[in-house]
Amino acid sequence: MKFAVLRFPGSNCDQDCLRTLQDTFGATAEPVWHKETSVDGYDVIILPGGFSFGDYLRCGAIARYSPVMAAVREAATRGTPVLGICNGFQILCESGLLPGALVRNRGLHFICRQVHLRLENTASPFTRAGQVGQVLRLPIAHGEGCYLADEETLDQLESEGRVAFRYCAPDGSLTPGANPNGSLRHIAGILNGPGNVLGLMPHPERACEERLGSTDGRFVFASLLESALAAVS
Amino acid sequence: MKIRVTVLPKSSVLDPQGVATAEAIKHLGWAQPGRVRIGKVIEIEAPEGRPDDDKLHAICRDLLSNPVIEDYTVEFPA
Amino acid sequence: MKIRVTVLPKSSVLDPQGVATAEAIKHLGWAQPGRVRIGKVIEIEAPEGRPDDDKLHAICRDLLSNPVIEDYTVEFPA
Amino acid sequence: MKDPTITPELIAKHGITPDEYARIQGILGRDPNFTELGIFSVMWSEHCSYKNSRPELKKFPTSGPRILVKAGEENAGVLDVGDGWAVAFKIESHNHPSAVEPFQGAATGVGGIIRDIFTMGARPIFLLDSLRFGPIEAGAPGAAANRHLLAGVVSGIAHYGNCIGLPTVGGETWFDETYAGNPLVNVFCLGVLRHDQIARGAARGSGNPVFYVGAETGRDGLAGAAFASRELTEESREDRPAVQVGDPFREKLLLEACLELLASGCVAGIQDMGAAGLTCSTCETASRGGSGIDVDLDLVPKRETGMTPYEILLSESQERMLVIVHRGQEDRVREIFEKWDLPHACIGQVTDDGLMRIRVGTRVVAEIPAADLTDQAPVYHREAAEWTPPQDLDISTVPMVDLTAALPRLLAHPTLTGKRWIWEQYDHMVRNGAVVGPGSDAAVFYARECGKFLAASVDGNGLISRLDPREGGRRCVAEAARNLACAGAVPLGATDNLNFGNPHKPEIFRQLRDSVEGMAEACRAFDTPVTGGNVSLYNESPAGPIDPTPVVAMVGVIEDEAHITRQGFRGPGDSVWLLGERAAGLDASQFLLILHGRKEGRPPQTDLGTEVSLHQAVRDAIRDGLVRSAHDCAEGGIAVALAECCLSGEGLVGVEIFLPDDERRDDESLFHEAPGRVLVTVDPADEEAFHDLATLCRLPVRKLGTTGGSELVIHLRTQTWRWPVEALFPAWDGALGKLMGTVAEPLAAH
Ligand SMILES: Nc1ncnc2c1ncn2[C@@H]1O[C@H](COP(=O)(O)OP(=O)(O)O)[C@@H](O)[C@H]1O
Ligand SMILES: [Mg+2]
Repeated sequence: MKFAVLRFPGSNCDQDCLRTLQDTFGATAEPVWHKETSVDGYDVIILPGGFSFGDYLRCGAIARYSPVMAAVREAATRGTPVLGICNGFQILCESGLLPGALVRNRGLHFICRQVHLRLENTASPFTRAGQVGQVLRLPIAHGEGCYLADEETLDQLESEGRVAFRYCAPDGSLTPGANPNGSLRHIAGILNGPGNVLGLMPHPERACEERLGSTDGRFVFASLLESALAAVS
Repeated sequence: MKIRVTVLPKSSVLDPQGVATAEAIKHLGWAQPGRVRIGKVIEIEAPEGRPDDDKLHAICRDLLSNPVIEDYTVEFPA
Repeated sequence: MKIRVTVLPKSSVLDPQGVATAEAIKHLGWAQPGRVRIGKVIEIEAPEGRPDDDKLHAICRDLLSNPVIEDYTVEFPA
Repeated sequence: MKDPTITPELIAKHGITPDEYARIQGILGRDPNFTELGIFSVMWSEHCSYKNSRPELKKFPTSGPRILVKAGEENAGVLDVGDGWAVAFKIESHNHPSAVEPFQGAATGVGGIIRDIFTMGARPIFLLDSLRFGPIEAGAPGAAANRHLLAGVVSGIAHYGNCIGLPTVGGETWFDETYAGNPLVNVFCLGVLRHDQIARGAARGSGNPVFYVGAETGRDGLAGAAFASRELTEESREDRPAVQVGDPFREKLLLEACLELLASGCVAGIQDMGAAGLTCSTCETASRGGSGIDVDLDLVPKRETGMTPYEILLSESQERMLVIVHRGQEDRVREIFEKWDLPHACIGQVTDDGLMRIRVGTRVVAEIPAADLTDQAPVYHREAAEWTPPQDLDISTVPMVDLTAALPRLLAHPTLTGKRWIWEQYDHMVRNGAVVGPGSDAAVFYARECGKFLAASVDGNGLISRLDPREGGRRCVAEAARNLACAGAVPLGATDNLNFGNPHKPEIFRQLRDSVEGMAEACRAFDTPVTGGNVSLYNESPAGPIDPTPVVAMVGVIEDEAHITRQGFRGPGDSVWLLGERAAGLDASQFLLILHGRKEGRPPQTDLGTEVSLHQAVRDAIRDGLVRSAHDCAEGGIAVALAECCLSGEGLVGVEIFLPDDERRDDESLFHEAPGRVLVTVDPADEEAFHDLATLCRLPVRKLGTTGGSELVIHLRTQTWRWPVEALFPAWDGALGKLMGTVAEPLAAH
């Protein structure tokens, strides 16, 4: 099984993703430059965090036009799992692969801290190794992570079970204080209709080693590896 | 010629920066700024003249603004 | 009434956003946007009318813009 | 356009003295033209030439078995960390630009120091920041302006560091009226490289092409170097063009391109264009290479039209590099620059005539012997005023205050309070290396490139330096070393930032001299050579000079990951020990300053011999697995240090402490700032072993109490003070955020 980690000018979590996949999971993972026009031969595509094109204009607004994104769109329609982390999530929203938008944090500041998340969906290839309602501890690091969408879209996401993660208190409750950026309905991560595209603001790749304070991010990559096995068998 | 595209958050979308700025304005001693909204202005020099309307609006809609959260207006200041 | 303050980087000052945006516009198929500059627009509702000019300009100069790197203009759209 | 004619006024405006002008005439054998005058003025500014401080800097220890590149040789020093790996690190100030435009001033400061590091061929991996501002508490004079500066500087550092993907894993932040109108913004960057990857900033090989790569040159930042070497007057607020706008995105591309380029073996020499831009980079590379350099300004990528040679040469546009390439490799080089979408041009070549020759097409606009321009720079031995040592504080003049109320007040004071509001704005986790991030004595970073655990801390104490510069110098070095020891690290080397007022004033020069001598003495004691640093003089506002503020950043290694130690209590049931017990008065303490508004007294003197064995003892205890947590007793004394231990761990932990009777007043016993003290927690099962080890090192050591419960309890003689940790926490953790509210994002920033 082979992971592609896209590399846009300004990506800065690409190395962290590659190292985590290779060192922690012994998986095959390769960087793919944004000027590439194909992602054939990759089983999972990751859009890493960072500041693609400096996040100028709007986060992800310029990256969505990189040549590689056409190939990503195709792969997504073919059912290939596509994971957008932080800036990757923003790019997926800008390019319409996921609904809604990510805007300036309610508190106006960039925030880097560990937060608690409630896992809401375990049907996807990214989350199958977890349990619904499970509370996870993952870091966030963003200035534009406030998820917005119109009521209809939100209701649809809920009714179709496409909300994957919500910001919550350590006990799993959705207290206002547990929402770090003002995201509507505490949304931290969502899936597309078919469930093979996930975007989330928190950084699972930063929570895969004891020494970094949490290993709760592992299950995302573990799920993907599991899914792949399930797919071949 | 010059093209000026103004991009503002949809009125349905709350604008925390605008709220904070309204507060700051009050601190500076003007009690009634009312609602303040903050957007972007993009000034394009367009030395060779502007592209046809479809292209121009495509650029505004797909690149310069995000229809989910923003509206844009185009002006051609002298 | 409505007050619109437009804040743009001084022309001698580097505008990285503008540069990146000009490039993106070219990728969208318009070859000659020329120089693109990106600034802020602040729309103030001012339901009770505007403050006197000194106060208004103090607000623009000290809060809404940074005279070191930006210029501002004030308009009163209908 | 026509150049202005050289008049005494014009010469003076360039900050060049008549003697210096005569020296210039001597070097050229003629009068300089306007462009050449500009070149000399920036190259001979304090910022580039260190003309006022060089004799002092020579006092630092700069050599040692681990030194691969010495201080001053290149853009940054390089230290061996073993297994063929090395670190390059340096600290830089951007005080004056930040005073005028906090967001961009701080941001470009970060950009500059990062370039210094990757110019050495190193991959930058983390940052530290050391900040000083005027008071921000409600009601304090100028609080609003100071908050604006703090907000702007922090978001500027965040903007640049976060975007380029470098974690800011530690720092320090102080607030005092002395910095009102003249904030200090010092940023440290560290990078890793293999010994064989060290790059040089020398123009070698006559005929080798000289490439310009990076941002186009504009009029921004014009003559910033000269700017940084002048006092801040009301006018310099009008000094508009001296502020530059940074582009972290461009720098990220430049960084990746340069490292790829250096790996390709095409590079003969490389130099960033920092202060004095094109001027400094061309003449320094030529001078280092013992060669000449010939550059055509027509070929320089420009952002604006109609720029004069003077403007092009003195522009400080950011994110630019000068690269000297081996002849024949031009295409390979262009290929790499194009991959990274970077503007670039071959603007000239290395020559063998020792001249820095600047042309516009075929017209020569400046021709100066490169070596003379750098080596013949004037050196001043300034006059130092006599020093009258401060009086010991007469404690009877200090009214007793309610100490139960005093501790929360100290913990909520901006200088002593938790700095989460600041460091949460920094992406301190990117690169997956911050094993100990902000919030402990020293940061510990896992450098995956070389599998090393690097520890770093940055410290300075303007109050102590004001009262006793020599002790202030010793103190900041000792504290940095102590912070490293508490993390379990062995210090390897240091970099310093000297923030002072106008050295022409004998009083200020004395502060500079004594501070350097104190720092040098301490660096020798800890065997930590100074690998480089930065001098920022003329830090004066209309209100006068700042308190002398030398800052030192120290770097160390932890051989075994298991030895990484934090400051917070780990849980109930551990016994608390004080290593290096010592009594002192409230002289030069934050207690005296914050609660009584007095900058007074004779600071307790650092005993370097004791410090060295203290640090060794802490490390040995850690290596023997005896230590659960370790925290340095610094600003705020033992009471504040204990509170920090209760509040900065995984969860809140109480403690009951029995302080020895030191025959001092209660406020002295709780809040004096005698150096050389470390709070250590030990598993009761290990107490004997720990005690033996400490006595073996001939260190005063005493058990103070046990962790546990929901309160911080301190008994002294018949007195007992109790503070519920639940109540202390918000005061310490939330104070800064409360003060800053949400006005924190200056609109101009985005
Ligand atoms: N400007 C800053 N940026 C990042 N971290 C900071 C900053 N200021 C303070 N910190 C962090 O807050 C903690 C306390 O700082 P300080 O009081 O200087 O510690 P110490 O007194 O032990 O040196 C340290 O971990 C330091 O890294
Ligand atoms: Mg400190």
